[in-house]
This record gives sequence, structure tokens and C-alpha cells, in this order.
Amino acid sequence: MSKIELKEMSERLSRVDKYTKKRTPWECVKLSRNINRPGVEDYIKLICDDFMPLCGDRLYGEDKAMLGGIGLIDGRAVTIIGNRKGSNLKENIDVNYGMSHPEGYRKALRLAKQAERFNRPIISFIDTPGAYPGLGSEERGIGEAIATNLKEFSTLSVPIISFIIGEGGSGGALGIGVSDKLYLLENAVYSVITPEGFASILMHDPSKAEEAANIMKMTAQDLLEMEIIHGIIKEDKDGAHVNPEFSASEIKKTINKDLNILTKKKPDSLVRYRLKKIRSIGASKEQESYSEPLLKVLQKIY
Amino acid sequence: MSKIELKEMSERLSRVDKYTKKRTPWECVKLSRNINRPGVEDYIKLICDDFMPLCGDRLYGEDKAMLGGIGLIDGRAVTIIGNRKGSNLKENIDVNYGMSHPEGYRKALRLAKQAERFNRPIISFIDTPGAYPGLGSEERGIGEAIATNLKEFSTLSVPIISFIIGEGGSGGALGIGVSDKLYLLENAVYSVITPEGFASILMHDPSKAEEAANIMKMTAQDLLEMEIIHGIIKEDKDGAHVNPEFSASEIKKTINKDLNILTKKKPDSLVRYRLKKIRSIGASKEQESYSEPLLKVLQKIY
Amino acid sequence: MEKLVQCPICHQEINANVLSNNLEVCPNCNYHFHFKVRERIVNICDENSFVEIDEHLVSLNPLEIEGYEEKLKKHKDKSNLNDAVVTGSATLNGEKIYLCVMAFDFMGGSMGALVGEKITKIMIEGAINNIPVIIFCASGGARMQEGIFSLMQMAKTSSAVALMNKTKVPLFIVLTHPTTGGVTASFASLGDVILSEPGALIGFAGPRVIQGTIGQKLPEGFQRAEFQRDHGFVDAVVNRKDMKETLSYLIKTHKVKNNE
Amino acid sequence: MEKLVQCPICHQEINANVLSNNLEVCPNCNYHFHFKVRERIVNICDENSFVEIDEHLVSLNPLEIEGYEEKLKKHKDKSNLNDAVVTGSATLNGEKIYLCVMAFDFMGGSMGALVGEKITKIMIEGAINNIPVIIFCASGGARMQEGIFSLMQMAKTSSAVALMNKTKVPLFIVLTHPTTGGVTASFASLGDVILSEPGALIGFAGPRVIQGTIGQKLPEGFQRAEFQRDHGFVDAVVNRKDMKETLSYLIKTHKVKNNE
Ligand SMILES: [Zn+2]
Ligand SMILES: [Zn+2]
Repeated sequence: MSKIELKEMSERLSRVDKYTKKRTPWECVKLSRNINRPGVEDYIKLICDDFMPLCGDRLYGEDKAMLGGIGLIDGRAVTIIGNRKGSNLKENIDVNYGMSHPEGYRKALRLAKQAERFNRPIISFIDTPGAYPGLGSEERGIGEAIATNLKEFSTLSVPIISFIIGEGGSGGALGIGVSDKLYLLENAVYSVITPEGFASILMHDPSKAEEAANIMKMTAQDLLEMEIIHGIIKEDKDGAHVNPEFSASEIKKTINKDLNILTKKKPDSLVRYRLKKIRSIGASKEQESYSEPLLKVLQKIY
Repeated sequence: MSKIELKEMSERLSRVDKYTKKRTPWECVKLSRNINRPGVEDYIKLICDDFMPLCGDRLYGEDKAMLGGIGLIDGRAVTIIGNRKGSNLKENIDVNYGMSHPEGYRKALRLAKQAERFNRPIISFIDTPGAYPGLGSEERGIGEAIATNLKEFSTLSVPIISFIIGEGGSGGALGIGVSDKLYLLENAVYSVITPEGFASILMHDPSKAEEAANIMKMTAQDLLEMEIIHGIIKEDKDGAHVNPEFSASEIKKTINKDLNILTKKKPDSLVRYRLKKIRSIGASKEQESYSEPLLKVLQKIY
Repeated sequence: MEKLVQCPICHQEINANVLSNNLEVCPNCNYHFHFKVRERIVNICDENSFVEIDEHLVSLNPLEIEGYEEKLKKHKDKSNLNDAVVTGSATLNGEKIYLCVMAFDFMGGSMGALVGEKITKIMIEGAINNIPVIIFCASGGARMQEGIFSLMQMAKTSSAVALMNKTKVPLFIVLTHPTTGGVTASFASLGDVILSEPGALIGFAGPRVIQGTIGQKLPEGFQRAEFQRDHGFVDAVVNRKDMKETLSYLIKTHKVKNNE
Repeated sequence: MEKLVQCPICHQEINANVLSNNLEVCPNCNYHFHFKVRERIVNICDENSFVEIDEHLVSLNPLEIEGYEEKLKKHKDKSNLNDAVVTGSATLNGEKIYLCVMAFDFMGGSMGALVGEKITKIMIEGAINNIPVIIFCASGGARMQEGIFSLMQMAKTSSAVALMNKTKVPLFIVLTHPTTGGVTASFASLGDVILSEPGALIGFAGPRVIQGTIGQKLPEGFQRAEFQRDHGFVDAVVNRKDMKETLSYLIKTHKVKNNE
């Protein structure tokens, strides 16, 4: 090992020391919901040379809970979508605590299709407890809106990179989370239901949320081990809110590294790889033998 | 001339005698609005072997003013869309007097796209004073909805045949009227604005509607002469409401005749022809020389 | 002795045999009772035409949740099904179809990795073999015991619809009572035509969750099939007795002769 | 002697030169006054880069409506324009563009066959030559003197957008006060990005027509640019002084290097 290598390694180790801390799942849940935790707008400011927000779904409304627009990252044009949660009570209310209505998902889809046509990669920042479970949301088809996004994002011909920066809550998170590369921040969580909901429904006791969190495998480390995500974005050891610049720089590095590879792929191979990955999740050994028909249809279509 | 030919000709002449009557434009306007005039549902009953209505735009609502569904005409599956006006006051109110909201146009588009994918020709029956000029209609983007239909219908890869069976009112009519073949019933009208509106705006006197109708060239005969429409569907000499079966049978014959030709065309040549026709309307001699770029782009794209 | 069943809507007492002969529909008020998977298959498919696929597959316990395997076993014994969906091929009025029927009586019709995989596989087989796919939905949503794997089935099934959409093979969805949660937010909302049985509850969030959010009672008929039709998400509400003929008409009119 | 203009919103009296130097925007309340076509072109295009196309074409009188030709002549003399749109090519911060600017002061910016044809031609040229198209809209709707020919321009311009949509050439729409009627229900609503000047009235039906339909006063701000943004139809409301740089950013970020 050369001197330079040694120096690099010791730097890396001290860095790990400074930037990682083993937390319990419940501590992650709480940290992921911290009101001071950096949101999509913070990261855009830290990552982009320039950014222009674009509004509206062209159908019904502009959902403030869903940010969307075009940014430049080191001179490369990308479309960015992300859940806005707000960083104080007034903002929280203004953006409905990060819970989108159908128009938010339809706006995200409109911008994603625009990105596809003009060959811009898509970056999504996920941070939501879930889609909004209210009257208007149901009346205007929140189920249909999320479903359509899952369908359409799965075959978009441009690279999609998703970062779960805080709470990744259920279908509401997945609605902008179908991607080629999925990362969790170190203290972010991603789950099919909140630990409170899990405790309430399966353990018949909402106060057992901490216990639920322990068995739900919702942390970055768990999800990496289960091969649901592609990597973990480091945070300051006291959380991303203490040093947003550090996480932002890790995110930016990841985006640049991934896009340098993904933008070189042909659209059909990009989509084929994405579809295979989606298909493989949760399939048992026995079921895996059934991936053959998928390959057939992919070859037929792409 | 053979005996058979002579007989046919005399039959045709007596038929014309029975089924045509020269009317003033204003008489046509009044007849086109007659509450007993057959509507889209009447013609569907008389033309189709079977019909299944399909509801909804998958976004916001089901607009009763816009009927849509799948029919069988002599065993051939077609998608049918059309304005419902109702045949009594209760029905009139229920279907908003044939004036659609954005969801009606978006439903028509959804069904048209479905028709395109499953290779069904599209038949539209137009009978509306216009799109609904109200708060909700504007809030939900009636302009966007019509515009999108004009754009999308212009390049659908299946045959589209439109019949203006009563009132063809402005953008609201055109929103389901971009087609390969356009017909007016003998006493139907088609115009950019009602004669009342024309009189009020350009003649500063709404009572001059009859005079306006005379100069607006909105009758079937005028539109045929100006090459806006492809033909005139005959009615009983006292109007279609006296003998709906007769007009229905004329419509059915026209559909079968046209579809026998149009369904044999390749999609690209179908669309190219439709686009050329749309482009040519209203272009002066001098302007016509500019159709060359159109051909270029068509060859590039189709 | 006659077994009597009380209709929850009109409260009439109905002879169980009468109900059964009427496809489990109240002859008095048209209330559609729960229809078991095997009854549904008989009702929709031509006689003896149904051939089940993947009938031997069973769910795993990917998160190693305590008690999940026992629960699966209990529901298996109770319902005589391996999991919450039965899939297979059949004919309907002589036309080849692929059919999926979800079982609400198996763990609330919840979608885990197995349900997602079986439905996905059918859709892809349909796309490859040019055979229409019909899915009868009934589900409370994601299977929480399978955590994130369950959530991912929404993406998986929806991506299969994306593939179907690139072919000319139709997907017909029939929503039955109840269809909520992750199933509503995936393939169930993505049919080329979406039918529903009368009165079926259809939504993403369940009524109790929504009531909790808004703090007031929900309007009468909220999220029911007729409500969803009037709000643009259901093509037609179809009585059980007319379902086979309706599907037959749709299959016939969605047939593309020259499959390009 | 100073010429003074009163702002219709804040009622402040503004020196006409000050107003002109401020791009006809009230320095006090940001009210955007009418901006003439030639001023707009100077504001958006790089110096001396604009080359007009079809400047000699004039409208016909297809329905032979009495008085139409005189009206055209009157507006021509008054506005020094041949009709309600000026089209041409230019550069914007060095990037090639095609530009259409509608003139509300020419017969209310109404769209007859000539306006429709000129705009259509520009879009098709853009699609062929891979040059972004920018359209500044201002229109009261269809030109009624041209009857059905005027209506058909909605289809014609929209079909040109359909062609553009099959390429990777962007269409940028800028809505200015007022944009209503047939223009709103065609190309003006079909931009890949749709911008608006602050306060612009944008709608299909005009406010008076709607008021007549519903029989009550319209809500404050109804159909204004900010309303349309909040209802999902405008991407961004952009001040006149920022318009050129905003368009420049959009051109840059919509550039596809390998035009497939
Ligand atoms: Zn009953
Ligand atoms: Zn002012």
C-alpha cells in the first residue's frame, strides 16, 4: 500500500467516523420526520446550477405538495420532481404536509413525459408520509393517478434516479419512485405503511410503533440488504439537517456517476433492465423460473 | 339508356322529391334545434346491432352531455362518440343541453385512443350549441381539453367519420369533429358562432339573427360548396324528426361505404390525407404554395 | 331444513338455495353478496374450460414476521385456496381468455409477492400469446406482513400493464366489493375497460382512514361503484348475471384482426 | 412637455418615457400594459436578428362579408401591420428561434385563415428545421367575418402541434393579455411549456359570456394568469423583464443533442 493510498484510507475512515452512527429503526423514523430535515428545495439549491419550477397537471390544478421543474446539474439539464413538506408549520400547511392529491402525481407524470421527449434524465426526491387520504383526493382518483405513474414510469426511455430523503411512505412514495436507481439517505425510511399503522393493524396496539419499526425492515441498511435499493447516501452523524451540504454533495456525486453510465445506455436496454429489476422483487426461487416469458415479451416489444 | 337505368333514375328523382325541400338558413337553424329532432342515441338504436356505453374520463368525472361507447354496425366494431341533448326538458337539464364540460372532451379522447389501439373506426355525432361556458368548465380547462382533442384527433391512425346531426356549434362541435369525412344532415348547421351571437357582435343587434344566418354560410349546401364537408345526408322533407329511420339508413349507408374504403388505407396515408385536408382549409392561392413544407415533414414523420 | 340468509341492505330473509341459484344476489334489492372464487370461475368460464396455472405456489415469509406462516396456513385451510388469487386459462363463449380471480376471503385479498407475481405472469402471457386478460379484483390492499416486497407488487403489476399497452391485447378489469389500497393504486385502475359490480366499495384509502383525516362522516354512497362511475373511473356498473355476456361483447369488439 | 399615463390598477400617473423604458410595465404595481408587436420583437430577439416571413400576405374575404375589407384596411392603417400576427426567424441569446407575435390591436388579435396559416407554417418549419418555436398569444378568438374558415384554423394550428410533438422540437407559448376563444382552445393551450405575463386574462369563454351563463359576478382574479397557474394550465407567470432569459433557459434545457 502506497503512502497516498494509506492517507486516502485513513481519511475515508475518519470520514466514516464523522458521518455514520448506528441508529435503531425507530430513531431513523423520528429523524426522517424531523422538521428541520432538508427537503427537496434545499437539495435543489445545493445541487443545481440553476432551476426553474414548472406548475400544473394541465387538467385540474397545481399541487404545491409536488415540486417539479427543470434544473441544471454541472451543466446537464435534468427534470426534477419531489415531495415538498415545508420546514415550518405555515409551510407544512401550505404543502399539505407533503401529501399530494391526484393532480400532484399527474403533474409529475406530465413533467416526466416532457423529460422523456426532450431526453432529460429524471431525478426524484421522495419525502412523504403518503398520498392524501381525503375526499377530493379520492373523488379525483388518487388510486388511478398513482397506478398510471407506476405504469408510465416503468417504461420511460430516459434514466430515472430516485432519492428517498426522509419518509418514503407507501404508494404515495412509490408514485414518483419507479426508477433505475433508488437510494435512501442514511436515516431515511421506506415502508408499505407507517410503523404506527403496522402496530395498529397487525399488533392491535398503535403504541407498539417502535416494536413494529424493529420488525418492518424499513431502514436504509435493511433495504440495501434486501436489494430493494442501490445504495445509501451518507448523512452527518447527527443527521442531514446538521450538515445538508454534505448529503447534497453525496447526492450530486451519485447523480453524476450514475448518469455518466445510464445516459450511455440505449433506451431499450435501459427500460429492459428497469423492468427486469421490478419483476424480480419478491419473487421466490421457484417463481424466478418464470422470468423467461418476460424476456420474450421484452424482446418482442423493445 | 337502358330500361333499368331509366327506372332507377326516375326512382331517384321521385325520392329526391319526397326527401328534399329548399329551406332558408334560418329555417335550418330552427329545425336543427327542434326538440324532437333525433339525437345520437336515436341514431345508435337505428344503426347499431348492439351498443355498450362506456363512462368517464379517468380523471375527474362522467359527463352525461357526451355519450361514448362501442357499437357494432353490420358486425363491424366501431367507437361512437356524440353530444347528448335530450328530448324533453328533464333530459335537457340532465345533459346540460348538450354542452360538455372538459371531462366530456377528455372522455371522448380516452375512447378515441382506445379505438385507435384496438383498430376500431370512430364515428362521431355532433349536436351541440357549444362547450359549456361556466365556472367549473373554465376552471378545469375547457380550452385545453378542446385543444388537446383537435391535436390528438388529427393524427389518430384509425378512420374517423363525423356527422353533424343538429347544431354544430363552434369549438364545442369541432372538439369531436376533426375527421376524415364530415357530413351534415340536410337541415343541420355548422358555424363559428350562433347567428344570434354573430348579429349581436358584428351587427350590434341580436334581433338580426335571421339576417346573420343568411350571410354566415352555415347550411349544409353552403358548406358543401365551400368544400368544408364531404356530403349531405338526406332528411325527410319535413325534417329528420318526422322520419328518423330514413336519415339513419342514409347515415348507415354512408358509414359502410366510407369504411369499406378508409379501413383499407394504411394508417400513415390516412393521417397524411387528413392533415393535408385540414391544412388546405382557408388557404389562399398564394398561401397554397406553402404546402410543400407540410409534405416534407409528413414524409419525415410518417 | 331451509337455511335462511338475511340481506344486509333490504333485511329480507332469503333461502340460501334461492340465493345460490341467483348467483348470490338478493332477488329483492339486487345486493351482490360475496361470490366465492370457484363460483366466479364457473359463472364466467365455459363449462370445464378453466385450467389453473401456478396452483401449487405458496407465499414465503420474506421479513420473517412471527405468526405469518400460521396465518397463511389458517386461511388456506379455511378457504381451500393457496393464496389470495387464482389464475388460469379458459374460454368465454368460445374465446380464449386468461383469468385472475382474487379471493377476499383469503387474508382480505391482500397482495403479497405471490399475488403480484401470479397476476403479472398472466398479463405477460396474455401479451405474448395475444389472449385477452380478465381480472376480478377484491382486495384490502397490500399484504403488510411482506412489507416493502408487498409495496413493490404495485410497481410490478403496473409495469406488466405497461407491457400489455404496447401490444393490442386488452386488459379487462372487474372491480368487486371491496377493492381498496395498493390494488386500486395499481393494475385495478389500469384496465382498458373497467367494470364493477353494483355497490362495490372502490378506493385507495379506506373509508375509516378518510373519516379519520377529515373528521366528519362520509357522504352516502361515497367510493361505491356508482360513485366511481360518476367520477369517471368505472366504465360501467354491471350486474353479476350480465357479466359474462358483457365481457363477451368486449372481447369481440376489442379483437384486432391484423395484429401488427 | 411630459406625457403622463395613468395606471389602471394603482392609478398612479406615470411618465410615458419612464413607462416605455420599463417595457410598458408600471414601476409601482407591476401592471403589464399592452406591448406592441414591434416592441416585443425587440425585447425578445437579439439585436437586428429578426427576419419577418410572409410579411406581404393579406387576408381574403372568403364569405364576402360586407365591410370586412374596409375593416381590414382600417386596422392595417392604424396598426401598420398586415394582420393580427407577425412571424419570422431570429436568434435569442445566440440560439435560432422561430417567433410568432400576435397583435391584439389588429381586430382584437382574431384568428382568420391568414393568422392560422402563418402560425401553422412556422410550426412546421420549426419541426422540419429543428428550431424551437415561440408564440406570444393575444387574441379575442376566432375572426367571425371568416366564419367556418376561421373555426377551422383551430384544427389547423392544433394539427401542426401534433406534428411538432412527433419531433423533439419544443413549442413555447407565452400568453399575454388577453388570450381567449379559439386561440385558447387550440395552439395556445398546447405548448410544451406555457408561460404567461402577470395578470393576463386567459380563458375559452370570455368573462361576460360566463357571467351571462351563471347569472352572478365572477370571483376576483378569475381566469387571470395566476388563476390559470393555480389551476394547472400555466407553468409559470413571468415578468416581462425576465421573459427573454426565461425563454433562453428553456431553449437550452430542451435541446436534444442527438436528434433521433
Ligand atoms: Zn336485499
Ligand atoms: Zn400601477
